[in-house]
Amino acid sequence: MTEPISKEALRTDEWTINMGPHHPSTHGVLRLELTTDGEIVSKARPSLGYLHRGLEKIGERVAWAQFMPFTDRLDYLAGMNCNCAYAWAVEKLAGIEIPERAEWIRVLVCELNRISSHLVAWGSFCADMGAFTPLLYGIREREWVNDLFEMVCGQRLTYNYARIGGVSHDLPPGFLEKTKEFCDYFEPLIDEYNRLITYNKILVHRLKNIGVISARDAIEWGLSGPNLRGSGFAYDIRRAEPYSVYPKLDFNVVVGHADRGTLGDCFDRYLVRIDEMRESVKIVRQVIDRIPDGPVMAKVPRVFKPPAGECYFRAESPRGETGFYLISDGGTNAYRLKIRTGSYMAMNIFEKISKGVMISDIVALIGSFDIILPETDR
Amino acid sequence: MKTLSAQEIFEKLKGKFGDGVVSLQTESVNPPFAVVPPGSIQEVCRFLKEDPDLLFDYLVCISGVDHKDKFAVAYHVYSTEHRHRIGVKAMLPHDNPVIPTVDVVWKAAIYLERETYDLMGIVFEGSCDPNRILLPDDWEGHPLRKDYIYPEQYHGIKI
Amino acid sequence: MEPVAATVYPNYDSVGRAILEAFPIIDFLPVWLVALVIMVVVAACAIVFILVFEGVGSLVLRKLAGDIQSRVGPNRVGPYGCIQFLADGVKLILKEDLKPAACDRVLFRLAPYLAFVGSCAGLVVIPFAVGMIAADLDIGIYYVMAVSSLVSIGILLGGWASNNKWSLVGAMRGAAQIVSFEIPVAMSIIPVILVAGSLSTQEIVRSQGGLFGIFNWNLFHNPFLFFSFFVYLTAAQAETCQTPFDLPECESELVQGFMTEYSGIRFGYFFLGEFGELFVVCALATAGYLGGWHIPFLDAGNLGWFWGNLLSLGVFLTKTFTLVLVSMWLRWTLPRTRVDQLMRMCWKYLVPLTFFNLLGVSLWLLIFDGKGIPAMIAALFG
Amino acid sequence: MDLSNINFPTDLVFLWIAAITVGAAVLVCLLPNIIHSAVSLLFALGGVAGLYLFLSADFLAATQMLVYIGGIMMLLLFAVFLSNRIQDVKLSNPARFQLPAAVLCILLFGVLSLVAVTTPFPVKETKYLPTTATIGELLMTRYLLPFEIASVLLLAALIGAAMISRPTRKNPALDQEDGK
Repeated sequence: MTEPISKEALRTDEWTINMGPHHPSTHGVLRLELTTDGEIVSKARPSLGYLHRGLEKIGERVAWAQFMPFTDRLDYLAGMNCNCAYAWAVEKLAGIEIPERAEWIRVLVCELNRISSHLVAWGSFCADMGAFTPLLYGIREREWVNDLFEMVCGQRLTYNYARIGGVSHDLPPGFLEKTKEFCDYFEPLIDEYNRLITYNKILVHRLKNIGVISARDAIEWGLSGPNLRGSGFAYDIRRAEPYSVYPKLDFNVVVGHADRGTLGDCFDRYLVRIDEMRESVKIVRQVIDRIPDGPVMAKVPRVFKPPAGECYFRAESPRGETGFYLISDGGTNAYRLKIRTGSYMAMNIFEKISKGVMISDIVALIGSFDIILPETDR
Repeated sequence: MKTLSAQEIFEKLKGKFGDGVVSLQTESVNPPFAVVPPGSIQEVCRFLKEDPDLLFDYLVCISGVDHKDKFAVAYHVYSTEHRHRIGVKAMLPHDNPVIPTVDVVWKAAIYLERETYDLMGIVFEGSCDPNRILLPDDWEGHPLRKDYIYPEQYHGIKI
Repeated sequence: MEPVAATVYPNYDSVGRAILEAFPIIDFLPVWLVALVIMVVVAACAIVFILVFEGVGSLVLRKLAGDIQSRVGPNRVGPYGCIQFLADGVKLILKEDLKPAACDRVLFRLAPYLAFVGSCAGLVVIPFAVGMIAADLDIGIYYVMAVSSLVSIGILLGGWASNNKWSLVGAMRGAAQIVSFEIPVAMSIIPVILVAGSLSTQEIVRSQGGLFGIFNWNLFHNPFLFFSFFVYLTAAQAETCQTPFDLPECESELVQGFMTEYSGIRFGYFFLGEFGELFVVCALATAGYLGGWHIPFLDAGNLGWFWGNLLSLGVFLTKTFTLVLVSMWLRWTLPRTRVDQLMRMCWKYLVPLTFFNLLGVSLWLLIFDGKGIPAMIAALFG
Repeated sequence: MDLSNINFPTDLVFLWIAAITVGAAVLVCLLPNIIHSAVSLLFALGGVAGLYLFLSADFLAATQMLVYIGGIMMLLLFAVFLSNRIQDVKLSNPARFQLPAAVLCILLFGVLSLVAVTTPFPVKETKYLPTTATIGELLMTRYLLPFEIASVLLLAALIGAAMISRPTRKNPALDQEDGK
């Protein structure tokens, strides 16, 4: 047979399948319009906005300090990071110096929250891949972090802990010891996770060579955080544009290194999160050792009016760069408050890399980007 | 790696475009903005990205600002190579806010521009995906404008 | 119509006659009625057994999941949650039986029954104990293969009739998967048939009795059979759609696959069918490889009717439930394969392996005159 | 039909199965929905398996189940799903050329009835004996050549079908994995 049957004769119709907004593994109310040829996806177009609450508009209506609780709702798995990023941004805008101890406390809670956020990301990613048990392991460890946060601010999910000019409360007595205990307990567990699931053959085969993003593409499409570092590009705002006390701390920027498949595939993004948890534990230990005494709140007037001006501040959140572009006209509330988030930019590249994968891989892609819908929709 | 200050970057822009860039805005602004006319935004951005001394390869954010009498579009760009950053700003008239797209320069602009169009109503001419993103396709108005009037209902649903 | 070979081929006529002779008091009843009553009673026993198995099994599944995932599991209904399954059953029965407006009503109702019947009909030839088998069919294992093909039809129709694209994707996956994995399952049980020289399940179990305890099991007969057992377990795990091969219903991709639109008792039928199939494949593995109801170093046939049956039943169920537990253990440990990887595994690895195994077993039987390794070792030492 | 001749339970079961078979076969032709026709065919084939049992051909009955229901029916359903608009539940099965078909059917029915009535069937006492061993022996001895030829034919068909339907891979990542 020289000529096989022409492709035209075996042409198949394409399907349009609606994935979400109510789907078990879209991590919230993400909706994807899939165009598939059987199981092979020819196009996956994200349809966002099911969780759009107009946070930017709210930011223009409420006083500067009143916006703090809304930042908790920006990324509910990493409320501390968003809290602190907003506080840093406003302080940069108003030129406020905050006490040394407050900076260290912020870094401490941010890194703890990075651990808990990566735990959920890791667990739910494994659950998407069909292994349900790691999710509950992740939740189990996250409970410990939540207990710590409950000690420090009385909340377990929406912390509202940072203040413009510092943090709301000093660390309670015994907190640092508890945190150290957590570090001692948690660090060996990361190896246990690796033994349990990371190098499981099925998982590796599900993730390697899927959703490959080159470092060049990742920068071009504006990816940030672990998604960008998964492509092997060592770019971490904590190092590239240092803020707070990060320059004084010793930690490595974790990058993907093509452990099993191609550089920049889902497995690399997965591993970056696992290894970042180690680095965060390292930072937490350093903070425990070196945190200075002193006040935790700067003098900030009750009616806070930053001078007119504009400021763009970027912080490294678990899901990438959280940027606040603040414009003040000298009033009690922001003239314009723009939030740039990592998950939103991850959705940008989704349509590009989801061409030609299978329906199962779509789930892997969503999981590997670790998107969270309040952050994309704001 | 050679980090340039905002002033140096602005000088380079000035040298390339002459009157094509208007001014450098540094007063109480972080990072400083190079203000350019809307028409030349594509060329300026392409130069920023491709010039070997600048290499602004990372588009951080696009924000639309409603200044009541006019709109501003602010582009924050960053160079992962040289680790310097700058803002580019274009002012648009309030009655007809149209600006050429920069998604031909950075792909990251696609979603950022869609969002700016959706919430602020600034039209990016030549965009590869000029649709709304966060709001429904048939939503009326652009909520982040200062003169936005809140609708009473949407398809018979009370808001 | 005389029962010619009643010993080889149990016939309800003959059983009915035997009972009539044993209890002449019911002499006024016709033979066929007695036989019919026996059939109904046996069928009812099988259904009740599978219901209880499903109930307790689901409870064990959830308790095991709790243990593995370092949480408690169901603990509200009854002490330690031990009658949770009754509550679940009541809930399934009482729940509204939703039908999508645009579904195909006839097939939507028919599909769960097909799946349920297909998986539970296999119980007929499961040799529960030395004298406990619903029908010792001469074509035993072949019969299981035949009726289990109904399951794939049920899944395919159920998924299609729901008029939901996720269901349809799940149904197509399920049908393709079950049809494909029937081949390695069948091919890896054939070595057992070769050794026993019969398709009858009871005969296969009997062929594993003897003096060496567990070394009479087909599992230790020769290396090929040992390997074949694990191929069978893997393929059976896939044929019954258990994790890591639960692609037809994987909740993280296809919502609930072909069952997405089912609720209430119709969902219950699919669920029952799944558990029934799990039991049947594990029971076949026990009967084929693990010596079935044989009590090590004890001849169940000599123990008398009551004790022989009771003990051998216990042994058989213990072995089978151990395999079921292994299946559940895998379910809570492993991630899920992708559909193309699954098919590749079936056609590129498992099928050739089973053929190779079949060849190996045949040659072994030819060369060593049907003797297994334990028998040869025993012969060496007299 | 003379009801007094009926051997009560056995013949009743036979009639029941025969009725299912014939009824389902009729429904295959009459149902408007092609999937419904296919499901009727399922019951018709299952009924035939039951009839085999009455002929004391247990192995054949199981084979009928395995091959026709597990294999052919499955293929048929797949073919219908894949060749029609699969999302559409209301697949129609239009009847055409009804008159010529009716004439043909009546003729065929007449011929078959004539054959059935006039053929002198040898009446034998049914013996419920296992057939598996006999079939196996015959396949391995007397009918070995036809058996092998059929196997080769099926293998060729299998490979051919796989060749024709093999799609060009769209995802290079999958190809790479395949190559390993």
